[in-house]
Amino acid sequence: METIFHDAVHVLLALGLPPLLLGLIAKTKALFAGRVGPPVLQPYYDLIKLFQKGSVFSTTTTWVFRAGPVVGLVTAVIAVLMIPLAGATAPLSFTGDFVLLAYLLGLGRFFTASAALDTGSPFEGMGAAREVTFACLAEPAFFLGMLVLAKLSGSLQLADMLGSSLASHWTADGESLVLVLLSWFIILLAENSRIPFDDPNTHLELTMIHEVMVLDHGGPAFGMILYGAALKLFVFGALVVRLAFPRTGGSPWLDWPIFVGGMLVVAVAIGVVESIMARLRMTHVPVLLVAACLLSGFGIILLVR
Amino acid sequence: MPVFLISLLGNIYGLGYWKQTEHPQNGRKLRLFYGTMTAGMALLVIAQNSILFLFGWEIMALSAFFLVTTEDNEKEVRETGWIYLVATHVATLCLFALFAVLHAANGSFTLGPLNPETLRPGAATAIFVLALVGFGIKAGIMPLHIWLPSAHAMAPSHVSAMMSGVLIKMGIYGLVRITSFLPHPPREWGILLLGLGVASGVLGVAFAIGQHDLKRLLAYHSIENIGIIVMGLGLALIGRSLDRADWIILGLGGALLHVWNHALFKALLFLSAGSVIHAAHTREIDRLGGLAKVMPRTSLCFLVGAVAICGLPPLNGFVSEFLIYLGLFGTLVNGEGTSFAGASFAVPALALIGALALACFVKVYGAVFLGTARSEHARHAHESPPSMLGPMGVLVACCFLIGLAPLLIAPILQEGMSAWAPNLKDAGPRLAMLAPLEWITSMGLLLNLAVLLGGVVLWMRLGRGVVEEGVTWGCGYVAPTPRMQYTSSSFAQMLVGMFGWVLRPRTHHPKDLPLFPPETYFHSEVPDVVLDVVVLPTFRFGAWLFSWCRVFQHGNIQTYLLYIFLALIALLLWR
Amino acid sequence: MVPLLDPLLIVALTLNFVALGVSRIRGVINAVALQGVLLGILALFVHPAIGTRVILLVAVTVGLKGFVIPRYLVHALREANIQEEVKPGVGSFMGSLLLGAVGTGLAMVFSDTLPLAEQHKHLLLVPASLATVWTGFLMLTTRKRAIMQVLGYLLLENGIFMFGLLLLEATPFLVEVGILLDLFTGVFVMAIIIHHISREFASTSTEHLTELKG
Amino acid sequence: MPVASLGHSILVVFALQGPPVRALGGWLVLDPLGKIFLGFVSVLFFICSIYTARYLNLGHERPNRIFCVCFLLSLSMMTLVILSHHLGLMWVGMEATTLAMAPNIYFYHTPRSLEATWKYLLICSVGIAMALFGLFFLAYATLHTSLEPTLLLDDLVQHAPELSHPWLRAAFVLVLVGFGTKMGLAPMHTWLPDAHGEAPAPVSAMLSGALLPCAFLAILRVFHICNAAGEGAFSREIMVVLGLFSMAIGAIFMTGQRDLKRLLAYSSVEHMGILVFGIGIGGLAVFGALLHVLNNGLTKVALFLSAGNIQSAYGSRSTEDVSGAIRRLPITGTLFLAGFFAITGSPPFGPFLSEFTIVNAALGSDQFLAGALFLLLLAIVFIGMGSTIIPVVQGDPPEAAAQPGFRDGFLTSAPILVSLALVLLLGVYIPPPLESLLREAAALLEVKR
Repeated sequence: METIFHDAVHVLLALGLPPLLLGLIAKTKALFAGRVGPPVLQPYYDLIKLFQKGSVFSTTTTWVFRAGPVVGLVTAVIAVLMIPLAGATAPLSFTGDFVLLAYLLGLGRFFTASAALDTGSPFEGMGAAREVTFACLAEPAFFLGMLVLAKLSGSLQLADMLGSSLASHWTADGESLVLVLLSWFIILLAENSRIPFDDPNTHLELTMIHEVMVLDHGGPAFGMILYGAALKLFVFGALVVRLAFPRTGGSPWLDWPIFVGGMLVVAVAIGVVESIMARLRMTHVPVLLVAACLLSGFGIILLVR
Repeated sequence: MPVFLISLLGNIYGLGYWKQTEHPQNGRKLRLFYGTMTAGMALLVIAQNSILFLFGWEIMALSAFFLVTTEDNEKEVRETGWIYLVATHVATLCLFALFAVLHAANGSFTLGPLNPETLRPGAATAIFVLALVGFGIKAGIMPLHIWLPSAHAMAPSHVSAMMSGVLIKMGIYGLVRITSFLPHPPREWGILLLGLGVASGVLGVAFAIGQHDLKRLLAYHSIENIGIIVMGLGLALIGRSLDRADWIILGLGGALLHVWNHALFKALLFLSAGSVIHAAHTREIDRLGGLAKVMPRTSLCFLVGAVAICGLPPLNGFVSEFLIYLGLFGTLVNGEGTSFAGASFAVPALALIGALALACFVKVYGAVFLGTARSEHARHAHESPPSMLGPMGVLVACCFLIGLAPLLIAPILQEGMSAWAPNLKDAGPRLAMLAPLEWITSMGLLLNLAVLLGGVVLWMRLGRGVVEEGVTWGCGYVAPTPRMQYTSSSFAQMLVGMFGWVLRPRTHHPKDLPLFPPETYFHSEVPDVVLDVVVLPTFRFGAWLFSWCRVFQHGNIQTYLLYIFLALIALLLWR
Repeated sequence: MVPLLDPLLIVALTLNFVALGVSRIRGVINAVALQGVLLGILALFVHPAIGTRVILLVAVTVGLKGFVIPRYLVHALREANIQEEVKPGVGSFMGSLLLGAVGTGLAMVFSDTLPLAEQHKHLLLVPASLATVWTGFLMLTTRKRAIMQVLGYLLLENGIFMFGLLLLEATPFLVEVGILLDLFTGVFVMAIIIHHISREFASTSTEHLTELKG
Repeated sequence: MPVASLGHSILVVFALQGPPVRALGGWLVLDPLGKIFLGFVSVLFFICSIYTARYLNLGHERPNRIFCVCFLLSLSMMTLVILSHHLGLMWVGMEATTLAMAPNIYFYHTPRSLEATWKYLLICSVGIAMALFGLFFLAYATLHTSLEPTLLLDDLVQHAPELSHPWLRAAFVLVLVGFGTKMGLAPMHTWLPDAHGEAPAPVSAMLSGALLPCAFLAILRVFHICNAAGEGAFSREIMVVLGLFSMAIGAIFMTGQRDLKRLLAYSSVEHMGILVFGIGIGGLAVFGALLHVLNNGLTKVALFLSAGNIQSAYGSRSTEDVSGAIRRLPITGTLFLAGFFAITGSPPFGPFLSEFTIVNAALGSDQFLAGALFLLLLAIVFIGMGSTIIPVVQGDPPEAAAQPGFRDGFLTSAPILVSLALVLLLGVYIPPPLESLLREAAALLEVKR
């Protein structure tokens, strides 16, 4: 009963919340810029609109081009279902599930990038190149953070690694957790192609990463991509939140709101970062990512010294 | 253990034989040595006696040499074959020494575990080092891999599939066998193996990214995968030195499973590459492109292989890497300090390898099969005959099978492991207990279903809405030409730059462009550092030295007589 | 007979120097031949019991070493119309003479240190043989003419033969004769080769024979 | 000539059946050692003679009479060397073989062959003279201890312990240098490449296959005495050093060698080194060395004969003009390549077994340095030899050689095939009688106190 309830809430939140985050980020940026900005629910409207539209496909493309969005979305959905949201174990949870998590996102990346190359356009090729290149640096950072959590929790299951037991460690090994938190936040920005790595709504294709990959998609396909991106953001956001506030009060009525609140805070934080920082030069991006790796690495070294 | 490996080999050979129909133009010779090579390997794995072992080993190596030099009328093929020959012979000599020491250690030529009492100090180390070098050359562990890339590139495709799939695994097999003989492996060996594995994994894939020759690139990926396998083996060794059954099982299980998987998907990739070359008559990635339209089946096979080799779910590559991940994390969760040191640098390295491999294969797949053709050949390519597609299909099926139902092979792995570490035989956890294989299955199925569902949804939406066809939106540039595409050089530029300190890439592009650059290009190539910087200069120096020594035989008979006299005096004054 | 033995050996030794020092090939040949004869006679003195086989041996030795071989060489010389006058390849006559002297001296000293059997302690035989061997080597290595090398080889053989005199019992007659026969055939074949050489290169200097190297 | 050699072989076969015979009061004895060498030499000779029959008809306008006579003479002399247990007699035989072979080396009557012959003749004669000196020393060693001076092997072995050791040592060194010259041990090997290079193929084959081992046998006889006299350690040490040195010289001169037959000749130098090294290592290695005599001989014959075919097909021996042999002469080329792999000790050929045995003994008896050097040299040899042979065999034949001339015939390829088949057989399976024979011989050489 309990678990069923949890899973139900989990699915609902996981599938419903993400676009809201996008909207919230946009809103925050607008407020900083002194504008009113689009309504918070704007992303939902966009998605609906996109699904209604027809679409244009390039003559150079093959089925791979169409498969890209689908796989991207599906992997994101499954990934979302693997994150323990509010203390309770996720619907899909087993030993070493985080490895699968990482590789699922990898699968999504593979197909999205392939789809981009399928168009044969120089810009999208460029975007794909950058995407995979930066991912190469993000993955190690992610796993280093996982090392820290595994060492602390003594388990290889996200439910325990990010479970409420983590709260006790904040007192003991706080500093390494802070480091991991920082590095994961950086990864979050990078993986979801936010400023300072990428500017989702710039208009100069040469400076884009993720957006430029999906230039040619339109209509439902693009909708899928957008939704997938939102889910991905949700996944990383959830990771960060669980890492930041692992404490759970036991009663679901308390936990879920806390979690949702956390997610909203993260979204706002992203918005703040985006508004106060400028895009990095493409050549400086790897440096920042390496910094993320180093942070997590420090964390693990602090832990085992 | 032999049982396990023979089943494995038999499996691959079956595939191997079907592939013979692939290259009809390579005549009897090819078939003959193909047969002898397989025979040699069979002999090798059933050999319980070191002499027999050497027989099988050398038969395999020599026939491989003849296979590599199938087109020996081309100069570079000859050079390649020669390098391979030297490397393999050095390996064989190492094995001479190895088996001699073994014989000295346990007094017989039968390959069996050594008993700790009679083992003299140092002998074990000597055995380990010799085995590492001898088998490492064959397996292509990083510093010893010099022969591998060009050999794989030059050989006919199904031969390269065989070599990369099975032949180099013989090195691993030997390493596993020998390490299983040593009673108490010190922890350092395991750490050494782990380090070597990491090195060859990362560097292998880094080199691969820089390549343009399709088969050369795949060859470097073999090095990478060997690296992963060696990591697993090292983990297992550490586990044995510290009596941690779970590490042994996860590490060795992962390694053996990866041996199997790599054989499958690498054979698949090489075969698809073969049919690409067959169709487009070039191995240059930058001159291919858009093949997915003309040869859809081949491109599908290659895609499956690529996903598998990147270790992405739901294919087999993921399973073995998953096991190794679990093992490495396991050393961390409740292990001692030293072995932890191994894990902590191996985990991110493995992650890096995975991501790099992904980048590399996105590049290859995109550049070769997607987009539009970059050359006439590629434009007029054609789908290959079913005799070539058949084996690929089988391999694809195997990849999915192992990827979706790893439980099926768990018992065989278990058998192999208990043969390696006898104390596992009775007690100790089973592989199935340690790793949630059933979860992998269910997740894989779920993934496939979901993808299917999503596809259907998209299809329906598209069916509903209006679908038009148009040229690619070139961001304002109209009429995109194929030459505007992102080439593999450009794709890899950033990554190659990151590894520039070891790859030493040679990039060609005009410096200080004028303000409206008339026509520019970017092209980079990555030579094999170890071969060009270390090995060849050494050989040249040796040759120079020897040619200098020739002065002593300059044909003057009086001097010759003097030599005799001097030798006489020297020997008389010996004592 | 010992008092007679040593003077003969002294003569043999001086013949070594003659062979080294003389500039005319004919002279060298004669020197070597004379040495051979001396050796033959020596055999009589070394061995108290003069049996028939010793006599025979002496006869054969003197015959071959003293007459047949020299005749044959001279004949070959005429055949190949080699101009007389030989120059040492290395150094000068003086140099090779000095070397020979040093070698002989060394041989003397060395043979004193050798653990010889009692009855041979005071014999000059061993040092003489060593010195002759040394001379032979000197000739082989310093002379350029092919024929001079043959002569050097002969000297070498003489030296060894001297040593062999100590133990005639050990080597049965048959073997002795076999050895001599081999020696003869060897010289015979060498002479043929020299003949060919002089035909090929219009000279018997081995300087032409340095084609094969490496 | 094949007939004669066949007759000889038949005789030999009968002899091998019988027990050790003693003739002429122990002057001629057929002991296990002798049996091995005798049977082996006659087999080799048979193979070569068959080849020669065709080879001589190949249109050399030279008179073949002298050739055949000398060939048979050398055979009989070798038989004498092998059989004789009287060292003096053995010496006579040895010198005789030297002289008998000389005209055959000069077979082509070219200036180069003339030079080769001259060097061969002079160097070998001087060397063998040294050996005679050594033998006299040996006899003196007996005389010295107031024994009845003798050169009979059996008596010497019998009284070995009483012999005076300084003389014995000196004798051993002299004999080693002397017969070593004939056997082609560095640095006395200088005549060998010239002679092998210039002689007709069958002659070179006989030289390196049979004649050198005979010299080796002679050394073994004296080593036997030393061993029995308890000077084993001393002689072994010297032999190991000489063996390694010869191998090194062989390796050095093989790398980048342009001339096929000279290459093979240097390989003979190397393998003579291996033989001596094996004896020097002792123990199991003696067995290996004796086995290696057979393997090396057979393989060398195969290589030289096929090199002869290649030479007559291309009209040249230098690697500049020869390439793609496997296309020009399919059978010979293949056999040549196989022979190369065999001689470099790759399984499953015979030399692998013997070399592996030697390495095994070396490492097994804690002579690690020697063993390591041995392996290193083997590697260098492989590289050096292969860098010459592989280009010769592979690739496309030059146009010059394309014209129809010499082709693979039955008589020219069958002997090679047979010998290689034998090598392969020896690698896979040693027939029991041969093995027992080898064991006896090895035991004979071991210390019997």
